[in-house]
Amino acid sequence: MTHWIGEKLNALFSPEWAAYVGYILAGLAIIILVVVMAVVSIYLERKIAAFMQMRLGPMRVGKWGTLQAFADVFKLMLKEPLTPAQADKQLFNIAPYLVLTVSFLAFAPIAFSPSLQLWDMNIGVLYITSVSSMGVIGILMAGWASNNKYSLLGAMRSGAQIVSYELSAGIAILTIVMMSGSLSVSGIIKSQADGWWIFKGHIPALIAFVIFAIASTAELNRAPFDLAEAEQELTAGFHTEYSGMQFAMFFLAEYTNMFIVSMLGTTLFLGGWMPLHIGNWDAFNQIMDKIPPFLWFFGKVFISLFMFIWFRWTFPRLRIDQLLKLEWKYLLPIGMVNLVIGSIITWLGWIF
Amino acid sequence: MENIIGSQIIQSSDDEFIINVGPQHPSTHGVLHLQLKLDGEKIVDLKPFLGYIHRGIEKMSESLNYKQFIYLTSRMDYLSAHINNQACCLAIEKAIQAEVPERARVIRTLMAELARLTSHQLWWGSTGLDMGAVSPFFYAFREREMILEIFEETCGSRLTMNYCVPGGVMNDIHPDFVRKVKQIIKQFRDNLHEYDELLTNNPIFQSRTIGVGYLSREEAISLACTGPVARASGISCDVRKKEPYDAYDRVTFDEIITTEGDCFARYKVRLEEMKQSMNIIEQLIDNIPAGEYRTKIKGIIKPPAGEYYQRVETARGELGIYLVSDGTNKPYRIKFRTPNFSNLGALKPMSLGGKIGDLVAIMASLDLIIPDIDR
Amino acid sequence: MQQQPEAIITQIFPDLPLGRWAQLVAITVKQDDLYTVCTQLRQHPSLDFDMLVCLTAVDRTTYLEVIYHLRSTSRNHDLIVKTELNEAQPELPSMVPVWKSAELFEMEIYDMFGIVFKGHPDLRRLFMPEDWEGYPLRKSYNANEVADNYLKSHQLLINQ
Amino acid sequence: MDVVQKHFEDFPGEVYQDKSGHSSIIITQIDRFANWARSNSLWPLIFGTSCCAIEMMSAASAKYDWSRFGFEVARASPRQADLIIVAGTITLKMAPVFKRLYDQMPDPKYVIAMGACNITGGPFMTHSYSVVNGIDKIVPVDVFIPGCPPRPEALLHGMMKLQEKIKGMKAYVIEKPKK
Repeated sequence: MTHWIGEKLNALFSPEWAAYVGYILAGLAIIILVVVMAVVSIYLERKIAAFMQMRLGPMRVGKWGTLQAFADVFKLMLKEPLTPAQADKQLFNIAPYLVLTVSFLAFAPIAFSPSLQLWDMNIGVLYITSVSSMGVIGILMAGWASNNKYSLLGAMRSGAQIVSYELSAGIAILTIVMMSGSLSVSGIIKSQADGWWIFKGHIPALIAFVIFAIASTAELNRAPFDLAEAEQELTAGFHTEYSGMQFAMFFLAEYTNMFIVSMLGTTLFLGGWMPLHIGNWDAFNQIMDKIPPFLWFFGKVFISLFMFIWFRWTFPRLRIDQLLKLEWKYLLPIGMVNLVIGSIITWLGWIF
Repeated sequence: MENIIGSQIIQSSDDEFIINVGPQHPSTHGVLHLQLKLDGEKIVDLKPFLGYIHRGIEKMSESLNYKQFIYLTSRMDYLSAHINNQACCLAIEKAIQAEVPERARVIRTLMAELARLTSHQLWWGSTGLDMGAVSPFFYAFREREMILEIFEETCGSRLTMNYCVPGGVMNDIHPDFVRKVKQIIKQFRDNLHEYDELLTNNPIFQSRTIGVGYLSREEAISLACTGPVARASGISCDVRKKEPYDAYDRVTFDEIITTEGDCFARYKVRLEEMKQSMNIIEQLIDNIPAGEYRTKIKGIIKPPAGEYYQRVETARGELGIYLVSDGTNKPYRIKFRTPNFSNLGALKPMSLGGKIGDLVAIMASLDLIIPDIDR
Repeated sequence: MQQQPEAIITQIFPDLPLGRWAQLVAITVKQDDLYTVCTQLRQHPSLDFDMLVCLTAVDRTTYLEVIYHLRSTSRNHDLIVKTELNEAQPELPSMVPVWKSAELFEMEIYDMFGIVFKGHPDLRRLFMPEDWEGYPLRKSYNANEVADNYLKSHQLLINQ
Repeated sequence: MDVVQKHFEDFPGEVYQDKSGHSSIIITQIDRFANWARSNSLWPLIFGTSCCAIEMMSAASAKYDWSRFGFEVARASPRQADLIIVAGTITLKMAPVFKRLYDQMPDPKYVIAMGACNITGGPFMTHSYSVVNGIDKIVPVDVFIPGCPPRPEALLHGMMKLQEKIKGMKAYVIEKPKK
């Protein structure tokens, strides 16, 4: 797919112009992908939450409420952007853009299908984790700049939470990277040709998957860990003072981060766009290969998305000290031990 | 209990962080304004500011006659609206020594227990909501809507029912009232295990409520707490047992008393009380005595001069009515001793030293209704 | 069931006039030895009134009648303590050291009747706004069209 | 640009023409689109003072379910809400707080006065010394819903009336700055 566009561009422009136009097109494609996916996931979240709570969810706006998310986004665009009087103007306005651009950056190395990958760098996974950890700066900036006690408390809480859960998420990723031997996203996926890491890596991969799920939910400020914008305690947490389009950016960034984390999870544990092969049942494997690879990828992404939404509408919220106790006293030690076991197993080669 | 703290008030150093859990706040269920002095996330001092919903019901009752002021009380504690009206009617009947027929007594007790069920269901839903779990809120409203349907058929309105009248009840119960109540009680008993699965056995909920907001027995007595808040700290203060009124002397039910005194104990007490209310309803629903549902009371009620006192067990505690009459058709002075007013006093000793998350859990376990505090 | 503590009261407080207030045993106490009587009621083993259920006041136009409704959870009996205050400058000792529930009750009575409780930790208007004049529950207070000029004076009206 | 409103017989909508005579029919399309977006995603502020708040909760519950209209995103902070449903009495002490809440909301904001207490002071109209007799004295109100407390269906009916009102509004009113 990308090669076909490449020839078209080279035919039209001189080489370096073609490269620039190519980058702009790729950027546009990513933005459109993000907006579409965010709108779809807003709609999905409201519908799944509704069915879990015995009600119908949005029905009146589109055929089955399909246009509801569009109405929300456009309404937010048309709202009056308020900047509080004593707020720190520059910081206040930069924060949402920072949070959003950081979540866009992480789309570069993700492989949607064998031919559809923006930039196959050799340190893909390291790049994603380091970029996604910059989001916390935007949150702290928003919390501090809006000169509101509740948002300051919300920002402090989310800062402590994201920084500490980066650790166990990183360790969980490390075990898989160690097993597959390479940091680059396409390398990891190729290494799962003969079986997904979650099956091949048996015990350490399973433990790493559970730790990764918990840590990434905490990193997104979602579900049982949504202390940053705990509605009941801190009105609306760090984005209390934001209205209109700036609030929509935080809203969009939250869903984009959810996508990035579920894509990272599928690439590492569920074999990216690799179809599901079971041993030597070749008839079964042929059928599986009929399904195009990017459908496999998006199928797995939406399964893990459903998991995040499921967490949110079932669990009550943790207190800040229980949250940090869970990370430092439980997840980190288990992650470390799991890393050691994983390394021994890969060293001895006991992987299926 | 990890957060029992000394009772001395810590002097505030200069870097104290004062935030207003202001009149408009999602967790205050109304317009309660608390001023918190924080040291980081720990609560150092708590000061309630009330009056945001003070409508002067006691002053208004002095200019309304005896049949009119009863229906103001259902705007005080609107979740046990029926029980408030029942208390006023009992006080007036005691003042003019009116004879209430048996059928009216049983119907009133039945409706009171149904109102207690709806109140506890809404409390259970909003406890889940305060702890961050949104789904229990919708499961709590499922049975509540069925009971409200019954109220609507018999009394005409869902929330402020105005069903009690001095001398009995306004009109007879709906023909298929008995069938529907039996069906609901059976259905609610089957669904109660869902209540346990959703919140009670949830480890996160337990970790947030066990050991949080401890209220000792002596402190509860000295703060005059009543209702489930006091019974969770070991005080036996159920007015239905101490001074049975209406048809409570005819039913057997046990008063749930636990001694732990923390948020989870108050949660368990209220869940058990729902089961006891259903026992009472089942004992009464089959043998509603036939006969008159109201004795005819002449138009203008003029009780002889003097003071009258009546107390009743609402869903949140003991409601006391002090009626001072001077012989005219308007009460000279009325004092409503509302349960939430003194339960609010217990908020401060319980939440000092705790975190903001604990304050939300404690307020959910206290089940405060703010118009009941401000009147 | 509720027993009546008449026998014990007459034996411990022989000189206090005994009466009935709403079918409950009532003793009337003068303003200045109220505090000693209350602490005795609280600490005496056979009385043990450990709960102040309610504190109300009635404006009898010539005097202010303040009523303490006490209850003993162990002995299971109730008692009413009555005092009369003159209208001019009503003052009472605060009962907060004896019963903690008195704190909120006394704030409410101060707000509604203007009775000042000496020694109260945080005596302020509980229900009415801080800058409110007059005591609403007094018989002399008329409640009509107070709301509108409050709105006007605080520039809350929409056309202001 | 000061805009003159013109009426054409064969065209029902409002047509705005600026001085140079270009009639910008496109504006009516944007109006319709902007109003469609605004009316279909009204986010209410969590603001309930007394008994009407319980009926508002029932309207949000599974049986009456106002999430069919997309209202169920109830925001806690006034900055993100564009509809304030005043459920419950507004007393004198609450009036300044309520007015500040109303001013904190960003611009296209709507007010629903739910319950008799907010229309005329309801049961507390005559003899009470601390109830605001009708909140239209303090803030401009869009929809009044009578009842004490009004039924959840009445609240939903009021919300649909508000949606129709928004659809009829002009999305962009170009006001000349007052001198």
